[in-house]
Amino acid sequence: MAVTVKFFASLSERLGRSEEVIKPKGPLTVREVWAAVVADEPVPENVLIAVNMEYARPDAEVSDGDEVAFFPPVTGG
Amino acid sequence: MAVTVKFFASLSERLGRSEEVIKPKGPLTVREVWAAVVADEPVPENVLIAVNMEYARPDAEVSDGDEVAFFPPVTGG
Amino acid sequence: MTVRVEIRGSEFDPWVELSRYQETLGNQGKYGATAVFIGTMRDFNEGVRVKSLVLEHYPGMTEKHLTEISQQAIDRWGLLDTMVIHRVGEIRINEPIVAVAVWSAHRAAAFEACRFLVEDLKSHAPFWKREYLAEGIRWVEKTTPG
Amino acid sequence: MTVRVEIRGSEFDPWVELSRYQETLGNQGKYGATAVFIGTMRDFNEGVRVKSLVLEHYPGMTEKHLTEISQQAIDRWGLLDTMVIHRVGEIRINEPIVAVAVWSAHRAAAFEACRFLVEDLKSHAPFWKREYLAEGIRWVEKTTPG
Repeated sequence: MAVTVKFFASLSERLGRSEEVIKPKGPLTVREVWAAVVADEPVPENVLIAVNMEYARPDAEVSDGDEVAFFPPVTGG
Repeated sequence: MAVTVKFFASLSERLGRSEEVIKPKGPLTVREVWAAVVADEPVPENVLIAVNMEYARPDAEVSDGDEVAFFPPVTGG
Repeated sequence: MTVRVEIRGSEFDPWVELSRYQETLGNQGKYGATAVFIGTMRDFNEGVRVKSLVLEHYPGMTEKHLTEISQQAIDRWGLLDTMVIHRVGEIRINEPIVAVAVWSAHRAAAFEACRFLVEDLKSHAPFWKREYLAEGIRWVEKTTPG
Repeated sequence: MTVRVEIRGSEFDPWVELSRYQETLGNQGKYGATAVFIGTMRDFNEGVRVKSLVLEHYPGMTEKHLTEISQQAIDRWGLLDTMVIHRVGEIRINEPIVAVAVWSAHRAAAFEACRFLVEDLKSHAPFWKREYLAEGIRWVEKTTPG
Protein backbone atom coordinates (compact mmCIF):
# COMPACT_ATOMS: atom_id res chain seq x y z
CA MET A 1 0.00 0.00 0.00
CA ALA A 2 0.94 3.69 -0.46
CA VAL A 3 0.35 6.59 1.91
CA THR A 4 1.09 10.24 1.09
CA VAL A 5 2.51 12.20 4.02
CA LYS A 6 2.47 16.00 4.13
CA PHE A 7 3.99 18.60 6.45
CA PHE A 8 3.09 22.28 6.51
CA ALA A 9 4.36 25.65 7.68
CA SER A 10 6.86 25.82 10.57
CA LEU A 11 6.73 22.05 11.05
CA SER A 12 7.66 21.45 7.43
CA GLU A 13 10.46 23.97 7.79
CA ARG A 14 11.80 22.44 10.99
CA LEU A 15 11.73 18.88 9.61
CA GLY A 16 13.07 19.97 6.25
CA ARG A 17 10.42 18.07 4.33
CA SER A 18 6.99 18.81 2.90
CA GLU A 19 5.69 15.71 1.14
CA GLU A 20 6.65 12.09 0.62
CA VAL A 21 5.04 8.77 -0.16
CA ILE A 22 5.62 5.77 2.09
CA LYS A 23 4.83 2.15 1.22
CA PRO A 24 3.94 0.32 4.42
CA LYS A 25 3.23 -3.46 4.40
CA GLY A 26 -0.26 -3.14 5.87
CA PRO A 27 -2.75 -0.85 7.70
CA LEU A 28 -1.21 1.36 10.36
CA THR A 29 -2.01 4.28 12.65
CA VAL A 30 -1.23 7.95 12.15
CA ARG A 31 1.37 7.63 14.92
CA GLU A 32 3.06 4.83 12.98
CA VAL A 33 3.00 6.91 9.80
CA TRP A 34 4.81 9.69 11.66
CA ALA A 35 7.35 7.23 13.07
CA ALA A 36 8.01 5.84 9.60
CA VAL A 37 8.96 9.30 8.35
CA VAL A 38 10.35 11.12 11.39
CA ALA A 39 12.54 8.57 13.10
CA ASP A 40 13.88 10.51 16.04
CA GLU A 41 10.87 12.07 17.84
CA PRO A 42 7.25 11.19 18.65
CA VAL A 43 4.33 13.26 17.30
CA PRO A 44 4.66 16.62 19.10
CA GLU A 45 1.84 17.55 21.49
CA ASN A 46 0.64 20.60 19.58
CA VAL A 47 0.85 19.14 16.08
CA LEU A 48 -2.47 18.85 14.29
CA ILE A 49 -3.28 15.87 12.10
CA ALA A 50 -5.55 15.40 9.12
CA VAL A 51 -6.32 12.15 7.32
CA ASN A 52 -7.77 12.72 3.86
CA MET A 53 -8.22 16.40 4.78
CA GLU A 54 -10.32 15.68 7.89
CA TYR A 55 -8.94 16.26 11.38
CA ALA A 56 -7.86 12.98 13.03
CA ARG A 57 -6.16 11.70 16.19
CA PRO A 58 -2.76 9.97 16.41
CA ASP A 59 -4.39 6.56 16.86
CA ALA A 60 -6.60 6.88 13.75
CA GLU A 61 -6.23 4.04 11.21
CA VAL A 62 -4.62 4.80 7.87
CA SER A 63 -5.39 2.78 4.74
CA ASP A 64 -4.00 2.38 1.25
CA GLY A 65 -4.21 5.60 -0.75
CA ASP A 66 -4.77 7.84 2.26
CA GLU A 67 -3.19 11.26 2.64
CA VAL A 68 -1.90 12.06 6.11
CA ALA A 69 -0.96 15.64 7.00
CA PHE A 70 0.86 17.06 10.03
CA PHE A 71 0.87 20.78 10.77
CA PRO A 72 1.25 23.39 13.54
CA PRO A 73 -1.70 25.33 15.06
CA VAL A 74 -3.49 27.26 12.33
CA THR A 75 -3.36 31.06 12.12
CA GLY A 76 -5.61 32.09 9.26
CA GLY A 77 -8.28 34.75 9.05
CA MET B 1 -42.82 81.53 25.93
CA ALA B 2 -43.24 79.24 22.89
CA VAL B 3 -43.01 75.46 22.71
CA THR B 4 -43.11 73.43 19.50
CA VAL B 5 -45.04 70.18 19.81
CA LYS B 6 -44.63 67.33 17.31
CA PHE B 7 -46.40 64.02 16.76
CA PHE B 8 -45.17 61.20 14.54
CA ALA B 9 -46.34 58.08 12.74
CA SER B 10 -49.47 56.27 13.95
CA LEU B 11 -49.88 58.68 16.87
CA SER B 12 -49.87 61.66 14.53
CA GLU B 13 -52.39 59.87 12.33
CA ARG B 14 -54.70 58.98 15.21
CA LEU B 15 -54.65 62.50 16.69
CA GLY B 16 -54.93 64.13 13.27
CA ARG B 17 -52.05 66.52 13.95
CA SER B 18 -48.33 66.59 13.39
CA GLU B 19 -46.95 69.90 14.62
CA GLU B 20 -48.11 72.99 16.45
CA VAL B 21 -46.74 75.77 18.59
CA ILE B 22 -48.20 76.52 22.00
CA LYS B 23 -47.62 79.66 24.05
CA PRO B 24 -47.77 78.73 27.73
CA LYS B 25 -47.51 81.42 30.45
CA GLY B 26 -44.48 79.83 32.20
CA PRO B 27 -42.37 76.67 32.55
CA LEU B 28 -44.32 73.42 32.47
CA THR B 29 -43.85 69.64 32.29
CA VAL B 30 -44.08 67.38 29.24
CA ARG B 31 -47.35 66.02 30.66
CA GLU B 32 -48.75 69.56 30.79
CA VAL B 33 -47.61 70.18 27.20
CA TRP B 34 -49.56 67.09 26.11
CA ALA B 35 -52.62 68.20 28.09
CA ALA B 36 -52.48 71.62 26.46
CA VAL B 37 -52.67 70.05 23.00
CA VAL B 38 -54.65 66.82 23.49
CA ALA B 39 -57.48 67.79 25.81
CA ASP B 40 -59.34 64.51 26.15
CA GLU B 41 -56.75 61.84 27.15
CA PRO B 42 -53.60 61.55 29.27
CA VAL B 43 -50.21 60.63 27.72
CA PRO B 44 -50.67 56.99 26.61
CA GLU B 45 -48.48 54.40 28.39
CA ASN B 46 -46.50 53.33 25.32
CA VAL B 47 -45.91 56.78 23.85
CA LEU B 48 -42.28 57.87 23.70
CA ILE B 49 -41.25 61.42 24.45
CA ALA B 50 -38.32 63.55 23.29
CA VAL B 51 -37.45 67.06 24.44
CA ASN B 52 -35.07 68.81 22.06
CA MET B 53 -34.49 65.46 20.34
CA GLU B 54 -33.39 63.64 23.52
CA TYR B 55 -35.58 61.02 25.16
CA ALA B 56 -37.40 62.40 28.21
CA ARG B 57 -40.01 61.40 30.81
CA PRO B 58 -43.52 62.86 31.23
CA ASP B 59 -42.45 64.88 34.28
CA ALA B 60 -39.48 66.53 32.51
CA GLU B 61 -39.45 70.34 32.59
CA VAL B 62 -40.04 72.22 29.34
CA SER B 63 -38.66 75.74 28.75
CA ASP B 64 -39.13 78.53 26.26
CA GLY B 65 -38.04 77.50 22.75
CA ASP B 66 -38.06 73.76 23.46
CA GLU B 67 -39.31 71.19 21.00
CA VAL B 68 -41.40 68.38 22.51
CA ALA B 69 -42.13 65.28 20.44
CA PHE B 70 -44.52 62.39 21.08
CA PHE B 71 -44.34 59.18 19.08
CA PRO B 72 -45.15 55.45 19.12
CA PRO B 73 -42.53 52.70 19.64
CA VAL B 74 -39.88 52.94 16.92
CA THR B 75 -39.55 50.32 14.18
CA GLY B 76 -36.52 51.24 12.09
CA GLY B 77 -33.63 49.14 10.87
CA MET C 1 -11.59 58.64 13.66
CA THR C 2 -14.67 59.25 11.51
CA VAL C 3 -18.35 58.95 12.33
CA ARG C 4 -20.60 58.90 9.29
CA VAL C 5 -24.37 59.07 9.73
CA GLU C 6 -26.64 59.56 6.76
CA ILE C 7 -30.38 59.49 6.13
CA ARG C 8 -31.21 58.69 2.52
CA GLY C 9 -34.43 59.42 0.67
CA SER C 10 -33.64 57.16 -2.29
CA GLU C 11 -32.09 53.78 -2.96
CA PHE C 12 -28.41 53.29 -2.11
CA ASP C 13 -25.89 50.56 -2.86
CA PRO C 14 -24.34 49.55 0.47
CA TRP C 15 -21.26 47.97 -1.16
CA VAL C 16 -20.45 51.08 -3.16
CA GLU C 17 -20.97 53.25 -0.07
CA LEU C 18 -18.73 51.01 2.03
CA SER C 19 -16.03 50.92 -0.60
CA ARG C 20 -15.98 54.68 -1.14
CA TYR C 21 -16.17 55.54 2.54
CA GLN C 22 -13.41 53.11 3.44
CA GLU C 23 -11.09 54.76 0.95
CA THR C 24 -11.47 58.08 2.78
CA LEU C 25 -10.55 56.66 6.20
CA GLY C 26 -7.36 57.94 7.79
CA ASN C 27 -6.71 54.66 9.56
CA GLN C 28 -5.18 52.66 6.70
CA GLY C 29 -3.06 49.84 8.12
CA LYS C 30 -4.67 50.25 11.57
CA TYR C 31 -7.89 48.30 11.19
CA GLY C 32 -7.77 44.54 11.12
CA ALA C 33 -11.49 43.94 11.44
CA THR C 34 -14.53 45.38 9.72
CA ALA C 35 -18.01 44.20 10.69
CA VAL C 36 -21.00 45.11 8.56
CA PHE C 37 -24.74 44.63 8.83
CA ILE C 38 -27.16 45.28 5.99
CA GLY C 39 -30.91 45.21 6.58
CA THR C 40 -32.89 44.55 3.42
CA MET C 41 -36.60 44.84 2.60
CA ARG C 42 -38.22 41.39 2.58
CA ASP C 43 -41.33 40.36 0.68
CA PHE C 44 -42.88 38.80 3.80
CA ASN C 45 -43.33 40.01 7.38
CA GLU C 46 -45.23 38.40 10.23
CA GLY C 47 -46.75 35.87 7.87
CA VAL C 48 -48.12 38.40 5.38
CA ARG C 49 -46.87 39.32 1.91
CA VAL C 50 -45.65 42.91 1.82
CA LYS C 51 -45.65 44.97 -1.39
CA SER C 52 -43.67 47.95 -0.19
CA LEU C 53 -42.70 49.89 2.88
CA VAL C 54 -42.79 53.56 3.75
CA LEU C 55 -40.35 54.71 6.40
CA GLU C 56 -41.12 57.85 8.32
CA HIS C 57 -38.61 59.44 10.68
CA TYR C 58 -38.03 62.39 12.98
CA PRO C 59 -35.64 64.60 10.98
CA GLY C 60 -32.87 65.93 13.16
CA MET C 61 -33.40 63.50 16.03
CA THR C 62 -32.53 60.46 13.90
CA GLU C 63 -29.17 61.97 12.92
CA LYS C 64 -28.53 63.17 16.47
CA HIS C 65 -29.37 59.81 17.98
CA LEU C 66 -27.36 57.79 15.47
CA THR C 67 -24.36 60.06 15.92
CA GLU C 68 -24.56 59.71 19.71
CA ILE C 69 -24.71 55.92 19.67
CA SER C 70 -21.88 55.75 17.11
CA GLN C 71 -19.76 57.88 19.44
CA GLN C 72 -20.76 55.65 22.38
CA ALA C 73 -19.67 52.55 20.45
CA ILE C 74 -16.36 54.18 19.53
CA ASP C 75 -15.67 55.01 23.18
CA ARG C 76 -16.78 51.65 24.55
CA TRP C 77 -14.99 49.41 22.03
CA GLY C 78 -12.16 51.69 20.91
CA LEU C 79 -13.35 51.64 17.31
CA LEU C 80 -11.51 53.48 14.57
CA ASP C 81 -14.45 54.45 12.32
CA THR C 82 -18.17 53.90 11.94
CA MET C 83 -20.81 54.24 9.25
CA VAL C 84 -24.60 54.23 9.47
CA ILE C 85 -26.81 54.82 6.44
CA HIS C 86 -30.58 54.53 6.82
CA ARG C 87 -33.28 54.83 4.18
CA VAL C 88 -36.51 56.77 4.60
CA GLY C 89 -39.46 57.15 2.24
CA GLU C 90 -40.83 54.41 -0.01
CA ILE C 91 -38.78 51.25 -0.11
CA ARG C 92 -39.37 48.35 -2.46
CA ILE C 93 -38.64 44.66 -2.03
CA ASN C 94 -34.95 43.79 -1.96
CA GLU C 95 -33.80 47.37 -1.43
CA PRO C 96 -31.42 47.98 1.45
CA ILE C 97 -32.99 49.75 4.44
CA VAL C 98 -29.96 50.16 6.66
CA ALA C 99 -26.19 49.64 6.50
CA VAL C 100 -24.11 49.67 9.67
CA ALA C 101 -20.33 49.20 9.60
CA VAL C 102 -17.52 49.51 12.11
CA TRP C 103 -13.74 49.43 11.68
CA SER C 104 -11.61 48.18 14.53
CA ALA C 105 -8.15 46.80 15.28
CA HIS C 106 -9.58 43.46 16.44
CA ARG C 107 -12.56 41.33 15.58
CA ALA C 108 -14.30 40.91 18.96
CA ALA C 109 -14.77 44.68 19.24
CA ALA C 110 -15.96 44.88 15.63
CA PHE C 111 -18.61 42.16 16.02
CA GLU C 112 -19.89 43.39 19.37
CA ALA C 113 -20.00 47.06 18.42
CA CYS C 114 -21.78 46.35 15.12
CA ARG C 115 -24.42 44.29 16.91
CA PHE C 116 -24.81 46.98 19.58
CA LEU C 117 -25.36 49.67 16.96
CA VAL C 118 -27.95 47.61 15.09
CA GLU C 119 -29.88 46.71 18.25
CA ASP C 120 -29.82 50.28 19.58
CA LEU C 121 -30.85 51.68 16.22
CA LYS C 122 -33.77 49.23 16.07
CA SER C 123 -34.99 49.99 19.58
CA HIS C 124 -34.26 53.72 19.92
CA ALA C 125 -33.75 55.57 16.64
CA PRO C 126 -36.97 57.41 15.69
CA PHE C 127 -38.01 55.58 12.52
CA TRP C 128 -41.43 54.08 11.84
CA LYS C 129 -42.38 51.57 9.19
CA ARG C 130 -45.69 51.40 7.40
CA GLU C 131 -46.27 48.31 5.27
CA TYR C 132 -48.33 48.26 2.09
CA LEU C 133 -50.02 44.86 1.82
CA ALA C 134 -52.30 43.31 -0.80
CA GLU C 135 -55.19 44.32 1.47
CA GLY C 136 -54.45 47.69 2.95
CA ILE C 137 -51.78 49.44 4.90
CA ARG C 138 -50.48 48.74 8.41
CA TRP C 139 -48.06 50.37 10.80
CA VAL C 140 -45.42 47.97 12.00
CA GLU C 141 -46.12 47.82 15.73
CA LYS C 142 -42.85 46.50 17.04
CA THR C 143 -39.36 45.60 16.01
CA THR C 144 -38.64 41.89 15.57
CA PRO C 145 -36.56 40.43 18.41
CA GLY C 146 -32.80 40.62 17.87
CA MET D 1 -29.11 28.25 -1.29
CA THR D 2 -25.54 28.95 -2.35
CA VAL D 3 -22.26 28.24 -0.61
CA ARG D 4 -19.31 30.10 -2.06
CA VAL D 5 -15.80 29.27 -0.89
CA GLU D 6 -12.79 30.68 -2.65
CA ILE D 7 -9.04 30.77 -2.04
CA ARG D 8 -7.38 33.70 -3.76
CA GLY D 9 -3.73 34.08 -4.67
CA SER D 10 -3.93 37.80 -5.41
CA GLU D 11 -5.61 40.89 -4.00
CA PHE D 12 -9.40 41.06 -4.06
CA ASP D 13 -11.90 43.83 -3.40
CA PRO D 14 -14.38 42.48 -0.83
CA TRP D 15 -17.06 45.06 -1.67
CA VAL D 16 -16.98 44.23 -5.37
CA GLU D 17 -17.07 40.50 -4.59
CA LEU D 18 -20.01 40.94 -2.22
CA SER D 19 -21.91 43.07 -4.67
CA ARG D 20 -21.41 40.71 -7.60
CA TYR D 21 -22.12 37.58 -5.60
CA GLN D 22 -25.26 39.03 -4.06
CA GLU D 23 -26.65 39.77 -7.51
CA THR D 24 -26.42 36.07 -8.39
CA LEU D 25 -28.35 34.88 -5.33
CA GLY D 26 -31.69 33.20 -5.95
CA ASN D 27 -33.15 34.46 -2.67
CA GLN D 28 -34.06 38.02 -3.69
CA GLY D 29 -36.76 39.34 -1.36
CA LYS D 30 -36.10 36.54 1.16
CA TYR D 31 -33.12 37.88 3.06
CA GLY D 32 -33.62 40.69 5.53
CA ALA D 33 -30.19 40.49 7.13
CA THR D 34 -26.67 40.30 5.77
CA ALA D 35 -23.71 40.14 8.16
CA VAL D 36 -20.20 40.59 6.86
CA PHE D 37 -16.73 40.36 8.37
CA ILE D 38 -13.59 41.57 6.62
CA GLY D 39 -10.17 40.80 8.06
CA THR D 40 -7.49 43.21 6.85
CA MET D 41 -3.70 43.17 7.08
CA ARG D 42 -2.50 45.53 9.81
CA ASP D 43 0.88 47.24 10.04
CA PHE D 44 1.34 46.10 13.64
CA ASN D 45 0.96 42.75 15.40
CA GLU D 46 1.85 41.80 18.97
CA GLY D 47 3.69 45.08 19.46
CA VAL D 48 5.89 44.77 16.38
CA ARG D 49 5.73 46.59 13.06
CA VAL D 50 4.96 44.17 10.24
CA LYS D 51 6.02 44.84 6.66
CA SER D 52 4.14 42.06 4.93
CA LEU D 53 2.60 38.67 5.47
CA VAL D 54 2.85 35.39 3.60
CA LEU D 55 -0.07 33.03 4.01
CA GLU D 56 0.51 29.34 3.41
CA HIS D 57 -2.38 26.87 3.30
CA TYR D 58 -3.22 23.23 2.74
CA PRO D 59 -4.73 23.22 -0.77
CA GLY D 60 -7.81 21.06 -0.90
CA MET D 61 -8.34 20.86 2.85
CA THR D 62 -8.92 24.60 3.20
CA GLU D 63 -11.72 24.51 0.61
CA LYS D 64 -13.14 21.30 2.09
CA HIS D 65 -13.11 22.63 5.62
CA LEU D 66 -14.58 26.02 4.72
CA THR D 67 -17.33 24.36 2.70
CA GLU D 68 -18.18 22.04 5.58
CA ILE D 69 -18.42 24.81 8.18
CA SER D 70 -20.47 26.96 5.77
CA GLN D 71 -22.89 24.07 5.39
CA GLN D 72 -22.98 23.59 9.16
CA ALA D 73 -23.83 27.26 9.66
CA ILE D 74 -26.58 27.04 7.04
CA ASP D 75 -28.13 24.05 8.79
CA ARG D 76 -27.79 25.45 12.30
CA TRP D 77 -29.06 28.99 11.63
CA GLY D 78 -31.25 28.39 8.58
CA LEU D 79 -29.16 30.73 6.44
CA LEU D 80 -29.99 31.43 2.83
CA ASP D 81 -26.49 31.93 1.40
CA THR D 82 -22.87 32.20 2.50
CA MET D 83 -19.59 33.49 1.11
CA VAL D 84 -16.01 32.95 2.28
CA ILE D 85 -13.04 34.33 0.37
CA HIS D 86 -9.55 33.89 1.83
CA ARG D 87 -6.24 35.16 0.54
CA VAL D 88 -3.03 33.12 0.35
CA GLY D 89 0.47 34.14 -0.73
CA GLU D 90 2.07 37.52 -0.08
CA ILE D 91 -0.21 40.11 1.46
CA ARG D 92 0.68 43.76 1.96
CA ILE D 93 -0.54 46.22 4.56
CA ASN D 94 -4.17 47.21 4.22
CA GLU D 95 -5.03 44.35 1.85
CA PRO D 96 -8.02 42.22 2.79
CA ILE D 97 -7.13 38.73 4.07
CA VAL D 98 -10.57 37.26 4.51
CA ALA D 99 -14.19 38.14 3.74
CA VAL D 100 -17.02 36.19 5.36
CA ALA D 101 -20.67 36.97 4.64
CA VAL D 102 -24.01 35.35 5.41
CA TRP D 103 -27.51 36.11 4.17
CA SER D 104 -30.44 35.30 6.40
CA ALA D 105 -34.12 36.17 6.95
CA HIS D 106 -33.41 37.66 10.38
CA ARG D 107 -30.55 39.48 12.03
CA ALA D 108 -29.82 37.33 15.09
CA ALA D 109 -29.05 34.35 12.85
CA ALA D 110 -26.92 36.51 10.56
CA PHE D 111 -24.78 37.94 13.36
CA GLU D 112 -24.31 34.65 15.17
CA ALA D 113 -23.55 32.61 12.06
CA CYS D 114 -21.06 35.16 10.74
CA ARG D 115 -19.22 35.17 14.06
CA PHE D 116 -19.25 31.37 14.20
CA LEU D 117 -17.74 31.12 10.71
CA VAL D 118 -14.99 33.61 11.50
CA GLU D 119 -14.08 31.93 14.79
CA ASP D 120 -14.11 28.44 13.28
CA LEU D 121 -12.07 29.57 10.30
CA LYS D 122 -9.50 31.16 12.62
CA SER D 123 -9.19 28.11 14.85
CA HIS D 124 -9.58 25.24 12.35
CA ALA D 125 -9.01 26.16 8.72
CA PRO D 126 -5.47 25.14 7.67
CA PHE D 127 -3.84 28.51 7.00
CA TRP D 128 -0.53 29.70 8.45
CA LYS D 129 0.81 33.22 8.59
CA ARG D 130 4.45 34.22 8.35
CA GLU D 131 5.23 37.84 9.13
CA TYR D 132 8.05 39.81 7.52
CA LEU D 133 9.38 42.27 10.09
CA ALA D 134 12.08 44.93 9.96
CA GLU D 135 14.36 42.35 11.60
CA GLY D 136 13.63 38.98 10.12
CA ILE D 137 10.71 36.67 9.57
CA ARG D 138 8.49 34.94 12.12
CA TRP D 139 5.72 32.39 12.00
CA VAL D 140 2.59 33.60 13.76
CA GLU D 141 2.25 31.11 16.61
CA LYS D 142 -1.37 31.54 17.54
CA THR D 143 -4.53 33.26 16.51
CA THR D 144 -5.51 36.34 18.51
CA PRO D 145 -8.41 35.67 20.89
CA GLY D 146 -11.83 36.32 19.37
